[in-house]
Amino acid sequence: MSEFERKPCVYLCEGCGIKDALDIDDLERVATMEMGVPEAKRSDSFCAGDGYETLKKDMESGDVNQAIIVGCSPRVMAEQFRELPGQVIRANIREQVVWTQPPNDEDTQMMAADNIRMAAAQAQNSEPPQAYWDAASSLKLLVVGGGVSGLSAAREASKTGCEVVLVEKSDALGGWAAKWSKTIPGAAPYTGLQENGIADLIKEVEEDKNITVHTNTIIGQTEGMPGKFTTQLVNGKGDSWDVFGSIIVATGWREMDTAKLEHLGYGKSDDIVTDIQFEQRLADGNIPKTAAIIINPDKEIQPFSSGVSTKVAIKQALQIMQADPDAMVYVIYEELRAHGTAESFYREAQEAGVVFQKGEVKSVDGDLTVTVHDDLLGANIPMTGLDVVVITTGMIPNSTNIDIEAAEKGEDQLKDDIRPNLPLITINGEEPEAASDDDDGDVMPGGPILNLQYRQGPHIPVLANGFADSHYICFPYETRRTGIYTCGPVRRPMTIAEAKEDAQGAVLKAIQAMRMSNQAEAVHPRVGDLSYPEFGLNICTKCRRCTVECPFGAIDEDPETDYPVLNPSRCRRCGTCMGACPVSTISFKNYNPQMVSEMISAVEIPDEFDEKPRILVMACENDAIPALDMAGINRRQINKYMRVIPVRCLGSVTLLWVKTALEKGYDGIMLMGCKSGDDYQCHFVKGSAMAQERMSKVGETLQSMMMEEERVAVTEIAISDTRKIADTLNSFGETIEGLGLNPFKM
Amino acid sequence: MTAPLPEVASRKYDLTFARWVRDNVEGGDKMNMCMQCGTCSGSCPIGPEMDNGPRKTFMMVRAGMREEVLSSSTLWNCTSCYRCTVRCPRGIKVTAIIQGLAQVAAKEGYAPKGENASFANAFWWSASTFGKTDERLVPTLYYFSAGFMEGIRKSLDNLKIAINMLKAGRMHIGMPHTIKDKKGLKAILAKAAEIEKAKG
Amino acid sequence: MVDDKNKSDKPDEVDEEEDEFAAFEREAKAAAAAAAAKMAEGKKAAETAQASASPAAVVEEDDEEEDEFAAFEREAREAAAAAQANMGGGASGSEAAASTSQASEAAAGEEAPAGDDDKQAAPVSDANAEAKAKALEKSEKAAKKQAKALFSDNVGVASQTILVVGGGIAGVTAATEAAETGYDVILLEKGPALGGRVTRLNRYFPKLCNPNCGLEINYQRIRKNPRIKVMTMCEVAGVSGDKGNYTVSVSKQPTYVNGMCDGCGKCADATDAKVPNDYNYGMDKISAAHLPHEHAYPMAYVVDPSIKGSDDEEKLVAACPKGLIDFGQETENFDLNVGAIIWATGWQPYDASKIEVYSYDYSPDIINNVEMERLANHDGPTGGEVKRPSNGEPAKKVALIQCAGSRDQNHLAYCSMICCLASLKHAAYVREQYPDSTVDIYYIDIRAHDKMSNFYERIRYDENVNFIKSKPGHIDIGEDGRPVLCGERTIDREIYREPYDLVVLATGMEASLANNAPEGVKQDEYGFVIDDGGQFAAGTAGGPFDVALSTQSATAAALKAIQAVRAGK
Amino acid sequence: MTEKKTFTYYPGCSSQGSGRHLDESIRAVMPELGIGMVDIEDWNCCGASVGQIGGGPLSNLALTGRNMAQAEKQGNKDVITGCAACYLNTHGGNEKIKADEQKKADINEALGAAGLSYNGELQVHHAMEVLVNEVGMDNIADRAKANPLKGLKVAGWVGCQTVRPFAGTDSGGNYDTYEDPDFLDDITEACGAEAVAYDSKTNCCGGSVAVMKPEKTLHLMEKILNSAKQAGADVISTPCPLCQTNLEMYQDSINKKFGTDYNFPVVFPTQLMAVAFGMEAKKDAGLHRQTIRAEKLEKMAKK
Repeated sequence: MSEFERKPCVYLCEGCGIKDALDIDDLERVATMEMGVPEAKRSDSFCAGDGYETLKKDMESGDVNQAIIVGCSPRVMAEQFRELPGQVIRANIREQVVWTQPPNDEDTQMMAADNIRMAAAQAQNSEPPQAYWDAASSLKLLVVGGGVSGLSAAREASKTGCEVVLVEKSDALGGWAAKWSKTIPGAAPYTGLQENGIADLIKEVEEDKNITVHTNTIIGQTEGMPGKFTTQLVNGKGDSWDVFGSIIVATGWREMDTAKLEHLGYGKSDDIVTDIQFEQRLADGNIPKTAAIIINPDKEIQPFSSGVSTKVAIKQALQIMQADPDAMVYVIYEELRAHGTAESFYREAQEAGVVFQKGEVKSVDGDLTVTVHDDLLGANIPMTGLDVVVITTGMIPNSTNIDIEAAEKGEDQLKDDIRPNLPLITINGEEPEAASDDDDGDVMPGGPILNLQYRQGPHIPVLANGFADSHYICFPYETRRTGIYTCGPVRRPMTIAEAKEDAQGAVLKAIQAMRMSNQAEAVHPRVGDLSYPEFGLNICTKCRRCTVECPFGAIDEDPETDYPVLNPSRCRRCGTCMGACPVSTISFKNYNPQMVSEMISAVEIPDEFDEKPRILVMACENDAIPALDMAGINRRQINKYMRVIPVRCLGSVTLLWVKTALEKGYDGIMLMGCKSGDDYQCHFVKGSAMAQERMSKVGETLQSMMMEEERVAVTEIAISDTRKIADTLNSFGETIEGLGLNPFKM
Repeated sequence: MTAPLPEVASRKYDLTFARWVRDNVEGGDKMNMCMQCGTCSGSCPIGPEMDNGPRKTFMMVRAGMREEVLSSSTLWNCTSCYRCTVRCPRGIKVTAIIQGLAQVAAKEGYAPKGENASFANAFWWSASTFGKTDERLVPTLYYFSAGFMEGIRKSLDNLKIAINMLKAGRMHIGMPHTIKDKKGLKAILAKAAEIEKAKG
Repeated sequence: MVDDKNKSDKPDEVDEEEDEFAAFEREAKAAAAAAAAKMAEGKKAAETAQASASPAAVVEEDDEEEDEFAAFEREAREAAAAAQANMGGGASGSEAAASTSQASEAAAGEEAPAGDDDKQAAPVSDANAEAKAKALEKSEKAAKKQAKALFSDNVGVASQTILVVGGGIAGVTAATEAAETGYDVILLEKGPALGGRVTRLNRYFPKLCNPNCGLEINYQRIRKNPRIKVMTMCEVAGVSGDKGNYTVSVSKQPTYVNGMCDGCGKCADATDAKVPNDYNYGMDKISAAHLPHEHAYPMAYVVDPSIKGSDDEEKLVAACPKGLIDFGQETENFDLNVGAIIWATGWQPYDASKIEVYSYDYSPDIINNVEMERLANHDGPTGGEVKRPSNGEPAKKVALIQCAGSRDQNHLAYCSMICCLASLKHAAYVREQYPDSTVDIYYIDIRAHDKMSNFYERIRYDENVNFIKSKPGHIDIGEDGRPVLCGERTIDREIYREPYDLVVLATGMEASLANNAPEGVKQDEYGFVIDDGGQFAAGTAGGPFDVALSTQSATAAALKAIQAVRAGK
Repeated sequence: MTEKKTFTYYPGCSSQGSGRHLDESIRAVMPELGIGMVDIEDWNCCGASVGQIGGGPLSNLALTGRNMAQAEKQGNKDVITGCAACYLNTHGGNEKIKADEQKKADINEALGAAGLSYNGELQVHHAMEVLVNEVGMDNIADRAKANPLKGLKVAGWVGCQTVRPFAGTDSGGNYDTYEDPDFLDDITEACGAEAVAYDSKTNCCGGSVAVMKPEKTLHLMEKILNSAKQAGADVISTPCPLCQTNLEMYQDSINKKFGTDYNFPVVFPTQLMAVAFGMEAKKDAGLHRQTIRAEKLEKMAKK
């Protein structure tokens, strides 16, 4: 039984032109008489001045613990209301009503009144969330991987006051970095071969009392959640268990399969070597008189031709020239990707006498004759008399541990979820077919790094070509396994300097995740949210929809009873599980099927003689709702029959709401979510994709109720569609008016 | 020219010629900075007349194509307008290199008859002998350098122009202007040539 | 009553002996749905069992004023439970309602969960159980001490506050990341609203998503976090002091809106004076009293200085319901004491008029890449249609010139890294709007690194986009007023003179602080900020980066700032 | 006009031939603007752009060395010249000698053969640079009050070699940018005439190649004339004697080849100034030297 005793009060804001467009007395009547809110107050502005003082006094005194503020959009003035104790519930009658509807108009008044009804219903069915625990079990950081990325991460975390355990599968720290004779410049003046510096970093880590190092150790398995990752450390001598707050995977990269370099002559001679092998020769001072370095362009052989290969080619060419100024070095490239300040490094090599040659390598023979189609001379040129041919190789991410065999489950986790070759834009509308046929790339070999005991599989999810990277541009450390961050070349090809900065970024996010889970608060994107899903197991049918569809693998299954088990600190509070549950038994304290059903039912549905249809719009609060606000800011007129309910994510929309609305007499329902598919923009990965799939089944149900399929529509609205959203709603309004009213209108 | 010109390279993309140009042609030290962007050839007012243009010439130097470079028409069409030099994103003195290569080509006998080299020689003859360029003798000598008949034809073409210039008093009648100390100039130039040869 | 036919399609990986079970299950759900369908308003339908709390009892009776609706609803639950009770194999009825304690704690299997795909392995007696329990108990004790070390403030420092200069994507990221890790942040922005350069971009590469989507999430984070203080119209004049104790002199320009504007827009209605719209780089006009743009945060109106002293001055003062408009506002100068400084001052497009060969000042149809982003944007001067600024006709034949200013000793010696990718976007904009259009990209190298090479492939797939390896020598203006590109195609050695409807110069990135840095900041030869232990660069203030690298460097800068204020002296 | 500064003047070979009217107008206007000029004693040819192909690099440099040696003897630190090619070689050579000890030694060794020497204290300036940096437009405008060239439309054709070779180097006097210079239009306006918008401002006429192979460069000169015609100019003003001569003498070959009817007068800015200063058409402005007479300008000039 919930002990929260609701003390709601309605605060009707009359400023910003509201009182010139609406009858405030009528609104007050709706809130108090109709919806049973004990008290209503009015002011020209509750965000400042004495209006704000009254609101503040009411809430600080405890008389009011649910302030229903009827006025502008929840996206405005939030800073003012965040300090108030208790719940603040906003009814948007400015951006979505007064700024998009004609003033002093019957339908405008009804829309505003309905927004208040919905807000009151929301208050009646919502209560402030409580933290699921008062402290995390562990605030220790696990770093997997002892190369430059892992070592930097461990040191940076220790410098920020964090205790670290560093696990390295081989018997020595340093990884690849320890093998380089010289390294690429990463800071101003962006020129000059750099010393390796890895030995000092290893020394720092070994002497740091905040860091415990385990070599020859891999992760047996990991279970639990941020703030409580219970992990088994396995090494030859004996396994041990430890509990961590968050995890950084810094497993770096492995060499590509050199068998794929045959067409560039690899294997035909000992002097046709990869850049890694050549590094050893440079370290031994074995300097060739003439050398060709081929920047390997092929996409099929390696995930992609990276900036790193170009910089490595420049470095090695420069090393030869500095050792012997009379040497002849040719760097052969198709696109010279020395981007950004690496241009200075490229110029340094040119100044030293390295010749850069744009062209496609046609063949490399055993006698080291490299035949290049030199684009700029427009001829095939056989280059002879070379002492060595170096081929740059790509970096294959260690998203899996190649030394252990593949796990049975979770194979689909290792397929890239972006089809990289799909043409980006549709031209005159028709769906472009993929540029190359192999849509689902082959699965990466090797076993799981962390062996996560997650229902959805043991691996960390990967993107195209196996890199365990964020899918987002503005949030480079976004991860589908909360509290588990990746850094270094496992994320994307990086030089040592870039990997060190990446380690700093990942450490910040790991410490931040520990702080959030310690306070039972959600991490990005719903930062600070205390609510979490609760499962009414009494009517749970164990259909496993929630455990399968959760984008973040937050819900496991109880091995004995099969019931869903939430790991709260993995959860991002998006509500996709709530939307998945066929019996709507999953709910959040302040966001649940019951609450939204009540909001839907609270709207006054005019009977069929009034000729006034009602359209329910459930819109994503991160993109569609701001777009609707901005349509209001631009004073674009919008269909007057729509009733808008913001949802955390379209994935949280449950079929129950659609059913409730149709039964209540709504004439049309529109769902507005973010773009789905390969270039998805949903902040919760697949919310809008889920909604589209679920709503696709509504069609048959509607037909079985003799209702037209077009009454329920799912559209994709980006935050920039501030023009398109008005047209979409208006044309949907016309479609509904064409279909006529809902036959079930009571 | 200081060091002697290397012979034709045994293999393509041998850098000996490129390194020679680097050390002996003015502006050559920066030639390897060329990133083949095409601004110079794209800006050249007389570009279409050139067989290779400066950009491709630099690439041919890198490729060790000595013969093709020194016998290319590019070297003789440069109007020395310096547009390529000022626009080169890499700060290479393109005009100086092309004219330097022309100098080498002339010295090594690659210069085609009846082309700029003949005009240059006539020009140099007048400058070194009279200390001044005679605007009448130099063009005439040049016209006849491609053969007597060609000389007559070209002179007739420009007859009208010559008459106009005479009328406007812009073509001197009589002996060519000379400097007073012709002997001194001759000595200086001889000494300079001698110093140059000594440098080998 | 909606029947649940649509429930028949189970999640695909459920195994085959499911049919009989599925039939029962559907029946049960139908019964439950039927009960739910008759729900009236009032009490919550089902008591929710606390997932992790003490075992929830079987649903108790509701309290006394349970009305007729609740009876129906209780009936529905019993029917569902009964239906499950006589199911084969599944848990028995009462057990169904039994609670599950934290399953993971008690019975995690030893090796990876075997068994069928969708059921976790049945718990085996776990030899590791006590090892795990001991580890857990040990870590819980340690966590209390660890929390103090990790989240406590270091006493020895004058100021724990972190100053972030610049409210673009890098500044906003650095501020939110540091604040969410528990540190007070002051975020200074020179303009009236956050968002900097990216809020004026139409799309991001490689996903072609809109930049405001990420900014909206960041603005939500700022709105919720009392540790972040945003100060707009503020610029840093100078910095003195050292790590842990900086004094920063700031000057705040007036917007003549004094106090908490709620964006009601009355002042805009009171004047029809127009000023060049800075948001669209002056390509169109906007009211003298305006929101910086539709997605402006903070959402507050600003009044253009040109109104001061004009005859509209009184009208505006009278129009504001809250009386906030005050033309007496002056520039304010004040000092801030902070522990660390993050420079997120970003970049500005290299001034295309300096590239005299490209005649930027001589034809309206020669624009730079940031102006192209505005042309293609729904909130831009043409509402999103890529048209020729000279006559408004669609731009069907477009040239994009790479390295306009970058990789050039006479202008910017470095490569600005984003222009190739931005131009690939611009090709996509034009091709999407006009199916019969052609786009020629003049380049030296297309530097699409790492996963951007997929983006490059996806554009190259369209044969109306031509990649011409050439850097044009100059641009003439043809007789018909169209810009004419002159240069040499380096691959086929052909000299071209090619007219175009629209020419976009992919001008490079110049550090904002390149020529007007406040003293006390360490910079490299190009004007990019260099870390010095207490002051750090975030984003393009530190070098030419794309957004992903800018936000990565901003997150790293947040950590370095935190380390600086923790370390104190 | 009180004398502000004295320069040693290097007239160059064209001053005695195709460029006489440039030399005459420079000698006329400079004193009027306070610039004293003393000819380099027994000056010799600078080698121009094709010269260096004839002789070796050092002997070519020796030509400039001798001029510098002579000028140094006469005391003035600054040398002035009006011709683009003379400026290119003399200024370029001078800077090379001053910058490279080895070259300076070789030059002095060669000069020794004629009892001369040069220790590199001179600075070479172009006439236009002097007008911009030393004199300044206001002084020209004041002086031009005598006879402002009202109603004369002038296309300012800077050409290429005058501003480009030393662009951006501080030794180049840095008096204007090299792609879009304004100094010529400023001089036109200072003289009271109207400078039309002219898009072939820095186009090349073909230079020495036009002299050797006119057929290769006629189309370049046609463009220059056509733009002037489009811009509605009465005359083209150019500071370079080779440009003036080329454009003037090839107009009928152009008309034959392109079927045009150009009869465009090409004058020097110093001639415009001479007329604007109210000086004599023949003696000072040398207007009679035009093979295509500038009637409109001549009407304005004092007889």
